Amino acid sequence: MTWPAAIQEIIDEFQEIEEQFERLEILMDFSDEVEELPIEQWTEANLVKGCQSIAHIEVELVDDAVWMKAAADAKIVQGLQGILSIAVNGSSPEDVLSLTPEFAEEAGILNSLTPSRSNGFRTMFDMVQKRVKEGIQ
Amino acid sequence: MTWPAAIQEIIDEFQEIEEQFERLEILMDFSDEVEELPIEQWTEANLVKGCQSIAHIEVELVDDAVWMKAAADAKIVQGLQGILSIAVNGSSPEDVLSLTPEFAEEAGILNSLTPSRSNGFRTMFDMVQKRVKEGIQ
Amino acid sequence: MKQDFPIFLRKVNGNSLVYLDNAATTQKPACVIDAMSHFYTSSNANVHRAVHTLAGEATEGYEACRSLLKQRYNSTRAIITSGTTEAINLVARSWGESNLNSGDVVVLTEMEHHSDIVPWQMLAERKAIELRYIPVIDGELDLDAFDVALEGAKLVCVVHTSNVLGIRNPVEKIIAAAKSVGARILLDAAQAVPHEMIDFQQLGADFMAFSAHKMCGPTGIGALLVNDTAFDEMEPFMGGGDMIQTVTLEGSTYQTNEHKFEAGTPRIAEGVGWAAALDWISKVDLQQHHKRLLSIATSIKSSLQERGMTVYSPLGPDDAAVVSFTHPTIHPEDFARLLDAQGIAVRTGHHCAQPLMDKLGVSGTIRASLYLYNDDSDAEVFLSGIDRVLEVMA
Amino acid sequence: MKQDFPIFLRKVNGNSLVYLDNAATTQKPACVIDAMSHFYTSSNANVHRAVHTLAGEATEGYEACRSLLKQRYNSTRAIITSGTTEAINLVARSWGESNLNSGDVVVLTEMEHHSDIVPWQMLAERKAIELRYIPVIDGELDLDAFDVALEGAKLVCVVHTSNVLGIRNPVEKIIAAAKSVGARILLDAAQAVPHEMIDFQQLGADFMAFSAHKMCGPTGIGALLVNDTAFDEMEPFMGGGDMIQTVTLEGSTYQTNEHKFEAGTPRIAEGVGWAAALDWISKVDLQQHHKRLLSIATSIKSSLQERGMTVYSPLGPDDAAVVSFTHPTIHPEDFARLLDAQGIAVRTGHHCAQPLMDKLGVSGTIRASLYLYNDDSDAEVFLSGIDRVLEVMA
Ligand SMILES: Cc1ncc(COP(=O)(O)O)c(C=O)c1O
Ligand SMILES: Cc1ncc(COP(=O)(O)O)c(C=O)c1O
Repeated sequence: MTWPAAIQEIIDEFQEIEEQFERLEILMDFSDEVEELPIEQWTEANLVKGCQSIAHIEVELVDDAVWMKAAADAKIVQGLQGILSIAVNGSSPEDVLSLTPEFAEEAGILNSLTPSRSNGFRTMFDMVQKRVKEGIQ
Repeated sequence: MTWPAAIQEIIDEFQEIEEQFERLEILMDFSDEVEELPIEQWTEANLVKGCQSIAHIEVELVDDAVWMKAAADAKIVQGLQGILSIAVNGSSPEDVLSLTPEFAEEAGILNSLTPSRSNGFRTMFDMVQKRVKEGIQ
Repeated sequence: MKQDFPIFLRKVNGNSLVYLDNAATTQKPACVIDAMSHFYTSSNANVHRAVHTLAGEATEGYEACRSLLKQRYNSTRAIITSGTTEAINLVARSWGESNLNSGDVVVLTEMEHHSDIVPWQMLAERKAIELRYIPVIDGELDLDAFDVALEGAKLVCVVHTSNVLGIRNPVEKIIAAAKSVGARILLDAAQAVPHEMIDFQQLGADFMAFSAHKMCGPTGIGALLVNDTAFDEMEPFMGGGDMIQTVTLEGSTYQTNEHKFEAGTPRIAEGVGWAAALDWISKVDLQQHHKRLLSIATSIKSSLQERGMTVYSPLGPDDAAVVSFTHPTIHPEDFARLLDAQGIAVRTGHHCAQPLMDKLGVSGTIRASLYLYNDDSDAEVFLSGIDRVLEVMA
Repeated sequence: MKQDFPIFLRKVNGNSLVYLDNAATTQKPACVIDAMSHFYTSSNANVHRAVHTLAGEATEGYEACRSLLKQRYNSTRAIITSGTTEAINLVARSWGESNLNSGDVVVLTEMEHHSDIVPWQMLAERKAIELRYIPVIDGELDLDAFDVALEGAKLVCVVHTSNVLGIRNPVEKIIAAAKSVGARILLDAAQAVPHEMIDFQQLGADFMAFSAHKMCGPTGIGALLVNDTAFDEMEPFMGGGDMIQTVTLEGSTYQTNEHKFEAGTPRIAEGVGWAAALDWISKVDLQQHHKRLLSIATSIKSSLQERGMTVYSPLGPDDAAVVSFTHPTIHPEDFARLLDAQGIAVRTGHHCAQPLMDKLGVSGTIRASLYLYNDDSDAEVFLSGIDRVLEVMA
């Protein structure tokens, strides 16, 4: 599968790392990539359900490009949000809707975070796509 | 373990037989040994509980000797009653109380009737001993 | 197919096992047994709300069972229970308790398993609802009586396929009729899912209960499928861990998905085992086996009749391969024990359906019930086993 | 002891597994896993009311579990359930529903697991009973408040050993006090039976609930011990097969022994597995292991405190080896994931005890809970794992 360049870079970065602990360290570094969702905008609607930490995700369309804002109290969750931001920010809604969460698997991010597979990254990924879909309708 | 002669004979008879089907045939032959409990005397109290077939057992003391009467609609259960009759009839209450149901195991009767181990022969054996105990008190 | 099932390597009383007690429970293929062992030796952990690797694997293993159930039976909801019985009790407590009121009518049939009678009798006592039983006439539900009984009914509970007689009831008609009066409908599918594919949404029932152990899965687990409307009408049944959202001393709020009805540590290894069974059975052509087994059962039936026995199973084209019979003089227990002595497992008794027994006018029957791994040779051994019994007893 | 547990052969994220999530569920020794596989490959059948060999073996295997439970815990009654949660719900429905009335008082504690809170909240809604919670002060139950709360109490429900803090409550005193006012008493012994021997009759509680999976047994099975007096006060809970004596269309009569509360096909393979676990654990000196594990836990506690963490577990001499802690800045989820990356399994969250969390003033903790197979080397790996996390995060 071919991915957009930004995503491919992330995949490459993770694939180079052997040790899971180091992978999580890198993942947490991605938390810097998150544009923070101010606490006033945390709502029930943008809460990431089923997550152990408190996490929120909001998506906007700016000039027809997707922009994601997010926040999470756990740094690893914030790191996942950072990667998601890189994957979607600035893309057209169509491009975002054509994405699949598999890239995280390919990068070894999902595998390494098995427990959250069903309710962590995927949940957030699905939320973003759902929001985008609502936004373009 | 040494058993009363009548019981030892039964053990020997069963041990000679290899095939389970034949063992059951012999077992059914013992149904003749039962002194029948007339239907008017079938009560809730002498009903053998947990049995698939309808079976009753009553115990009397005649001249200080134990006498058992019984009835069952299934022939195999009646056969078990027959063996039990041989084991107890005419014995003193003390002798009956000193018996254990293991002889049926030694004979291969219990083993062969595993499903009823907990609720067939043992139940009837226990009933007899209980009745005898009550009778001598 | 027998080679998939390790139990057939064992001898019973010196004979190869001929297992004809499948309506009680089925045997398990090696892949199911191995899946559970493998779970315990490599992924065992408690599920949900944990972030370590084993817990994640356990959660996925357990939830995979739910996904497979939803997929296979085309249902939006699959609540995991300990079996059919708990699933029906769940409906009685979660739905019945809060949606039925004094004087409301629940329609049952005389063909029900005790598990689909007693919960309703207990509910009737608590809520003073009225129970109406559709009579069985010549082995068939009296559909005319059903139409009458439907008057004012709020719920209809029907066994899809009878465990005693193998009869597959006309559930499509029954559902249509129940729906036309606005009644909810519960299918006891314990004997149905092992034998035929069911599209739950298309069939249109509101609830459908079944057990894993009757379809090559493990003991201790079953499911209740529920459609979205009925699901929203259900109140929690058991309280505890995993089914709550928040707990304070003042009160609690509940999960909104199936977990709401799965209090406490779930049947994790059992879920993994059932998932393996669902996977295994998805590769089996149930329809083809149904035809094959029904034809074996039919020939067993005529052989038994030739030998003077009464056979109660009609064995119509959609019925399951279950042959319930009695002998005019030989006691079922003697019969079954003499068969067991030859390695043949059948069941005797009332089969948890005493009202049906009363209707048939017997206290019990001998039941030979067939499943996927049974074949012609089993029928042959069974019949020659019967002959040996008759030789000795008749 | 680790060699008895095949799971320790596996690697987690490239590291040997250090399993410290035992309060959630324990690992299973090979003999337990094998017993279940063996059952499925050689004796699998449905139990009760059948006369064939497999059914007999299955019945004996299942009933052996009950016998072992009665014997080990010195109880005249052992009802088999799907776990602690179902056991407590059983008490609420079978005993509570018919013995408690509007205005009656049930005493709970703030330390209870959700499974011993929610069923009572649900019952309180149905029956308008009053719930009183004994406060926890500095990790201990406030016994003075308990004496006050007892006024008019009909039932007292107490967690014997806390799953969050490992605290072993003074159940002897609590039982004596409850008895003195004539209240029945239920012990949630989910975390107790894994750690200490309990003589149920001598202890004098009326009900005691626990799960197999927390004491090296399989998932999907647990038990409720009941004394004879309380047993006679219980009405049936779920209806269905196996719990009845007779069923007619007009009504049913029930079994008089434990089967009365075990509707439907029971957890057969699970019973066989639990019996193997009970057998295995009967050879273990729990008291000696308790001392050993508590001393490991105590040294873990001081190491954590030295590193600036808050530890909530008092670890008194009778407490279980459970260390619940938080770090001032690192989120529990990050902490747990970074430990998991090193093969170390701990649990984070509210541990199904939100009221206790509220009391502790935290939304969750990280919990390391030890069991028989844990040893000093696990503690070492755990602490160096912690150090690595701190290096990166603090
Ligand atoms: C103290 C306590 N009570 C009750 C439970 C519930 O046990 P289960 O989930 O096995 O029903 C647990 C375990 O989660 C527990 O630790
Ligand atoms: C038709 C039917 N309904 C319900 C049940 C009860 O299933 P379980 O015992 O698995 O709960 C059975 C099986 O015994 C059955 O055959």
